[in-house]
Amino acid sequence: MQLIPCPWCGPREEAEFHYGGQAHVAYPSDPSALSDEEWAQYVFFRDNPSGPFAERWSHSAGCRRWFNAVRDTRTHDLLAVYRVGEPMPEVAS
Amino acid sequence: MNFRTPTGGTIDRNTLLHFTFNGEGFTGHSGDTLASALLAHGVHEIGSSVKFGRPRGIVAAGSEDPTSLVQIETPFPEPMLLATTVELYEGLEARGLAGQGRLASISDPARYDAKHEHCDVLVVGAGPAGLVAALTAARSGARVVLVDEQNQAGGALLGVDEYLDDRPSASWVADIVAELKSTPGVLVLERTTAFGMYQDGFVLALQKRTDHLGFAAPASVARQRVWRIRTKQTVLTTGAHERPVVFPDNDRPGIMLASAARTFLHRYGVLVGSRAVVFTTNDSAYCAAINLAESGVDVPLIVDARPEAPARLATECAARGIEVRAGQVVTGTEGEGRVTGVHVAGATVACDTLLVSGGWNPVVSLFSQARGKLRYDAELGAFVPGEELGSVRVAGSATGELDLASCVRQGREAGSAAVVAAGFSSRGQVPLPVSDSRCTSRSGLVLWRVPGDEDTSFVDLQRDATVSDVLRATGAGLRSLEHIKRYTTIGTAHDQGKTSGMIAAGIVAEALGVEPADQRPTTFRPPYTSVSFAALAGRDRGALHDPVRVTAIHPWHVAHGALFENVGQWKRPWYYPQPGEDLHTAVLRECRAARSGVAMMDGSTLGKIDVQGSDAGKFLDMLYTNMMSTLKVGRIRYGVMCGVDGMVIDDGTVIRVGEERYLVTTTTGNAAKILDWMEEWLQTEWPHLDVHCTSVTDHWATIPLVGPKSRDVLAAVAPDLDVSNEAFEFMTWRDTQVAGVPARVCRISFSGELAYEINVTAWHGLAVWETLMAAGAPFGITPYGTETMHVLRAEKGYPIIGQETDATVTPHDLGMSWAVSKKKPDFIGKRSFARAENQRADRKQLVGLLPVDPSVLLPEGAQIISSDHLPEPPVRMLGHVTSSYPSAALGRTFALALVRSGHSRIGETLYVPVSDALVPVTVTDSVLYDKEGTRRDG
Amino acid sequence: MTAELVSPLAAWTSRLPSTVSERPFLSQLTVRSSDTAAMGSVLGVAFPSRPCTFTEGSGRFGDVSVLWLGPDEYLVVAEPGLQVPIEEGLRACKGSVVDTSAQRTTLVLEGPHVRDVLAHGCSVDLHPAAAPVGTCVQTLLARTGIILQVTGADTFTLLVRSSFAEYLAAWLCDASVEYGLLGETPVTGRPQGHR
Amino acid sequence: MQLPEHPDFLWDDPEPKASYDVVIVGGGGHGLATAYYLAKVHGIRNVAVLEKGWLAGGNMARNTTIIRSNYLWDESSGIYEHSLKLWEGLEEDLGYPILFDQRGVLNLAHSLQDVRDSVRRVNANRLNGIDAEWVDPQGVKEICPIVNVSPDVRYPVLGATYQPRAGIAKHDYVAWGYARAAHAMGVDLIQNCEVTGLETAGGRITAVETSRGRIAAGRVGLCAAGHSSVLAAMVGLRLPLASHPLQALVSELLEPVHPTVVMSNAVHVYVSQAHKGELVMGAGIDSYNGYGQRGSFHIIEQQMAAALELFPVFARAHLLRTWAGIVDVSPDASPIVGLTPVGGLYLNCGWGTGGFKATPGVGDCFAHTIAHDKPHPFNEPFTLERFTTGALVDEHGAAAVAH
Repeated sequence: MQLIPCPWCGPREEAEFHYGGQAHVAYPSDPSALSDEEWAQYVFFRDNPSGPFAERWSHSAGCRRWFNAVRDTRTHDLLAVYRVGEPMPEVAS
Repeated sequence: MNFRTPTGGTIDRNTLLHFTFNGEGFTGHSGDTLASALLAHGVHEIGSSVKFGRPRGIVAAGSEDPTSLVQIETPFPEPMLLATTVELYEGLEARGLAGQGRLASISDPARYDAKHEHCDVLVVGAGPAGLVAALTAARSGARVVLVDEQNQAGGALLGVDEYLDDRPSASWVADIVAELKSTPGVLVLERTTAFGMYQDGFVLALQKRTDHLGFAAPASVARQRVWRIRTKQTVLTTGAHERPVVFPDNDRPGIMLASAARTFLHRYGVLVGSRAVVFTTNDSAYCAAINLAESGVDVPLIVDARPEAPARLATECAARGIEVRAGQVVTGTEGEGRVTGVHVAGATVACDTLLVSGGWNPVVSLFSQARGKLRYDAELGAFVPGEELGSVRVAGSATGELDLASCVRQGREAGSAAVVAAGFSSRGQVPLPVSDSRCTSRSGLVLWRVPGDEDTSFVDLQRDATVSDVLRATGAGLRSLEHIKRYTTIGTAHDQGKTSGMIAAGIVAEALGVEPADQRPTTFRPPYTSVSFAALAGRDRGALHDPVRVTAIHPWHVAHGALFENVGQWKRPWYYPQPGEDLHTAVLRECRAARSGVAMMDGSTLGKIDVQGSDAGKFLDMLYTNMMSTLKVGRIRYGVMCGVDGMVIDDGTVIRVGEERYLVTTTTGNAAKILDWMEEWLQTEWPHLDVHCTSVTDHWATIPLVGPKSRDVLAAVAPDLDVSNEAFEFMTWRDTQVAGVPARVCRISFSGELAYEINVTAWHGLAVWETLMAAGAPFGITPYGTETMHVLRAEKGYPIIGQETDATVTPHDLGMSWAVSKKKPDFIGKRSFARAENQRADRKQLVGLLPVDPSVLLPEGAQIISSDHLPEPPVRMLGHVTSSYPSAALGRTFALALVRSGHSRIGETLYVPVSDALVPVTVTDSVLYDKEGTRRDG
Repeated sequence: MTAELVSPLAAWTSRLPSTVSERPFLSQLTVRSSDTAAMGSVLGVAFPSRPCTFTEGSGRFGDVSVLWLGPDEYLVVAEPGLQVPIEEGLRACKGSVVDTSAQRTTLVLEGPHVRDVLAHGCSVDLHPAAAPVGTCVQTLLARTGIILQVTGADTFTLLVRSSFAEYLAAWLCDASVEYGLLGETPVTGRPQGHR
Repeated sequence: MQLPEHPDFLWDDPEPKASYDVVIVGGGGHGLATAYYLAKVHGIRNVAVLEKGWLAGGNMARNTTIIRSNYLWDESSGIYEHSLKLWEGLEEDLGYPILFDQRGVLNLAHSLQDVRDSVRRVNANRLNGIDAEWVDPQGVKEICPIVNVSPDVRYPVLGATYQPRAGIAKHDYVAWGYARAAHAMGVDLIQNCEVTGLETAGGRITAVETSRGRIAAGRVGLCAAGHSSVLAAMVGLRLPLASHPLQALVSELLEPVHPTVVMSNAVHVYVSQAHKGELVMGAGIDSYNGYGQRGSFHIIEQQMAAALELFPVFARAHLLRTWAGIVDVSPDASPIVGLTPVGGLYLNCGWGTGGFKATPGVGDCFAHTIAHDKPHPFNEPFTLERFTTGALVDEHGAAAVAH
């Protein structure tokens, strides 16, 4: 059970959070302008790195806020959390 | 025979406990384990081995023992416990096992629970190092938790006769424990094994709270508790396990670790035999020999594999008549059952006990679980913690340090460092005790095995795995320890290789001609010792297994005989059978009432989300396939939501409450998901939108009132409301008073009939329901459940999300192109409709099916084919039956189905394989009842 | 013809542990606003400025608590019957207001064992140093979500969704068994084993 | 029962050659089976299997060994049934006691919708020629007497699908059987050899770079399960995969109590009693991406609570060991097996939790794909392109946990 530092509520147990996959995947501004391939990339394809990964979490059982985190998928250690809209911080991997 | 010493140990000799083992009656004392009590009677043979059926005894005195597996029968059957860890109680019945336990066939009545604990410093292991670490942390004012698997603190000190500060070590231990227990913020947990170490200072520990009480255990007390400890800093003082040496016929009962014999003597006042030979590679076993000899055991011989015996200890032995032979090894044993002799230098030395010491393995399981890297210590012949971990420190013999004075110094340093790291200043130095220990030197010889008959040289006594198995594995080409473990099964038994793992690694290294350091040790995995399933389930069982969600009106449903359906966590009335009715007759009656009179249901479980803000309309336009921003205040619109892949995920009504306010409903099962979905888009994609979403599902009780007479019933309870068709149009809503309380009434219908959905606060739900029942009585008002709701909507061709849809269905497939906006430039899912697969003419589409024989009810889930005979598999399937009911309104059975090219097959005859027959069906439009929609206005 | 109010735990009044009581029908409004000063002056209580806290005060709607639920999200709690005037009052301010009075019911827990009972199902550190009076967190208790307020030295207030209230009551009964808090009441909600 | 002994010789430990006709990346079940069928069926024997750790030490060593073919969609049932048929002859084929025990699998239904979905699947299976039955709660009890079918539990058992030909096998024995047989036909099994790069020229694969040097190969098959995304990224290929921890656990040895395999997707339990007597159980997938081969313990606790609802007699069984594998999950819970935009580079991934049971089937089909540079009919639907066209094989709806 990881301890995830919610940017508002502080560290809470993982069970209070929902995982949201890769962060910074913006909804296309004009989906109709995309080719099928481009649209498929948006819908189905996500980075899946072994190492630091910018991803989304929601403190669903707490303040209900989505935020971003950089987590090392090898160790599962959270390297940084930051609010939606903020740039991804530099982390040492 | 009695092997109990006249005095000594921590047992209470004033108690007499009766127990049986393998059906034979014995007695013991409070403070005994099953193992010590049996040994006190001279019983060494506990069970037999799993593969060869060879007798198995007691090797160690604690949880690392590989062999003493027993089945407990009373007060409740429990398999596969170690006799060395079962505390004796009155009435205990146990029997030895041959490697397999037996589960009870009845339910376990015991309670189990879990508890969260937070601390600054967690110390695992209440041996000398752990006690000093904990005291150091406690005196600094930190919140400290000290856990230990034994029923008393002391660790290794429990098994020795040493003095600390010129007093028995037990007295030193007792003083520290007393101080810890009286210090605020310190929690000392006995009988508590830290079994798993996870990220971020999360440690799980199992506390055995009442097992030792046997029949006297209070039923109200949770038998076992899982402590979920979240700590800032951890000090692991988990000690070391003595390991044996492998030699031919090393598995006979009576052959045990030297430290175990010492523990049985000092802690339990039990002599493990009458005549004991000692075989060692290091100093520590000399103390066992001397202690046993001083207690009256005949110790004829110490066989020391080292070239030279330690001079001082050898002298002490000589003084007690113990011969010490250096540079020799035990090459075999004999005996029927228990050992009766050992082979040394070609001769047999008679004995009933052989004490073995091959050195010490630090207990590094938790350190390894915490992802600490291990390092092979060639001098010790063992893996030791090989790096510093941030918040996890190791002290005492768990580091490989065997000198007591050094261990306690490490404990103090670790405790101090931990408490400082946790943000406290280390206050004062806990004084370190002065030890008279003679036997804790590291100077040993690393010896894995004595050459000899490899077929009877057991590496893993529990799995019957021998040296020849290991050599066969390396001979087969295997190099990795993980492969060899799997080939031989070494280390996979109950003890998870606590005493055998290192030896196996050593023997493999020898066989391959490499150093153990060159090998990757097998991974330590949780749990450190076994944990009952029930303890892990804790309180989440039976009535508390998963929350049962109920509506405000639930008590009425119960009182009126409803049968319930689980929908997510909700209990929903399924139908209300009257005496003698089955599902079908009850549902036909309920349907008839709804179509010809008046009926009502509890719709409170529908998800309800308040959506407010100046951009609410714009937001809902993105989420729904149809347009919501154009909805007028006071009006209601049905809407469909898709995922980005274009597949339907939910549907429901949207009512416009105000210029900047909507109330949307979701299906019962998706309420939380849809709120999350909305928040995800809002917060992560469109944070600039001024929209707020709030769940009000539980705030409202919702009662659909359905049927031609519903207007009359509503009029009776809502005197302020003009219920006429003109004043209160379909798909509009009004705020009014119903039964004297504020209510929002919506004119919507999921049945095609005239219907009103009455919403009041949940507090009023029950009373308003009862008022409606009373007001409707003259019209024969009938409560109905989910089954009738499903039939009524199916007659109208309305899909149920999750029943007609399965994540592969678009709104178009459902025949709902009318609900998909062509004006909006974009909405979630729109782009996916343009993909090749979505353009296919042969997509599965929702249609009605009428069995040619109107009395035949198709099974839901039946498949549909086009041919009137069943070909050989694989048979091409056109789709499946999603819903199927007998219909009172239609006077026949009917079904809904997803059928390939369904919309263009209207009128075709298709076939449904049911058992061995093919049922012919006619494809129809999905709307089967009141196609013109004349009934919705009453 | 006025329907009577029934609280989610009406049937549990005599079954709860002696240290647990329901406070039904409180007025509750979920408020979303970034301009809380105006709302605070309407209520006569300053909105909490720090996450995971609540404030209390008194004004024209009597005693009012404001619970922090999230950045820009609050729950205003007042005595029963005030939800309509409070909603009207707050609507004058910028932000959104939703009457959620019946969405949750309120339980008051007290006594020396209250932290023990909660620790059986709540992973948040409730030690007075970590969760002083004035703390308000949304978290999980056993398998349900709660809003937890620390209202006194050994007094906690739990808000739970109405549909989960019976589950929570049963769970609290079961978790209280060891502490002798159930008096002569039979143990309810104890795992039934498997009939 | 006692397990049969492994043979006296399995394989040797060769140095990698400079070049092979085919390099298989990943020495798990799929990689070994692919190499075996390449050699046996297609006569391609100049093959190396590269394994970064020890052979079959990844998901092959960590799975709960359930074998069944009762999937909903035609595409899935095609490849899984092909696999099941191969399982049925595999012991003889490999000359290795793989302990394939066709003890049947029950998939329980706990809600009315579960029942509808289950019946739908049974009907589809039968029309696809797969043995499948719908059994009522009493039937469940007869097949597995320890299942609690009382209507009083939180999520009562309303029935189950039953596939009698389904069962379990012994994972190490399967992997070692393939490895030994492949080795005997000339395949090089190269352990402790991590692939660090994929070399291409003119749009074709030319070699793999490894921790033990460059190895040239005209054709390369990726069989790396959870690590597939990382490997594919080496040639700039992005996959629609997420790698998640999947945990499993085992009890001590117990006298036989559980004669079949029981799976319950609704409450996330799947359990069998393995050959020696231990209870083997799998848990739900951890939600987050993770390559750490560890999961969160609350998943195990929830698993236990659910298991005891179904199997009250397990209360005092003991958890002996927990572990986790890395499963690569695709958006539709179906695999991706076939060609890639890089010539000579073939992809076999996305099996999620279904990989073990597919081992012989996919090994056969993937070998065919590599040998002919063209998919076998059974893996033809499982292209990467389906995510663009939308022609998914969505097994999510059919089984949230498709073990």
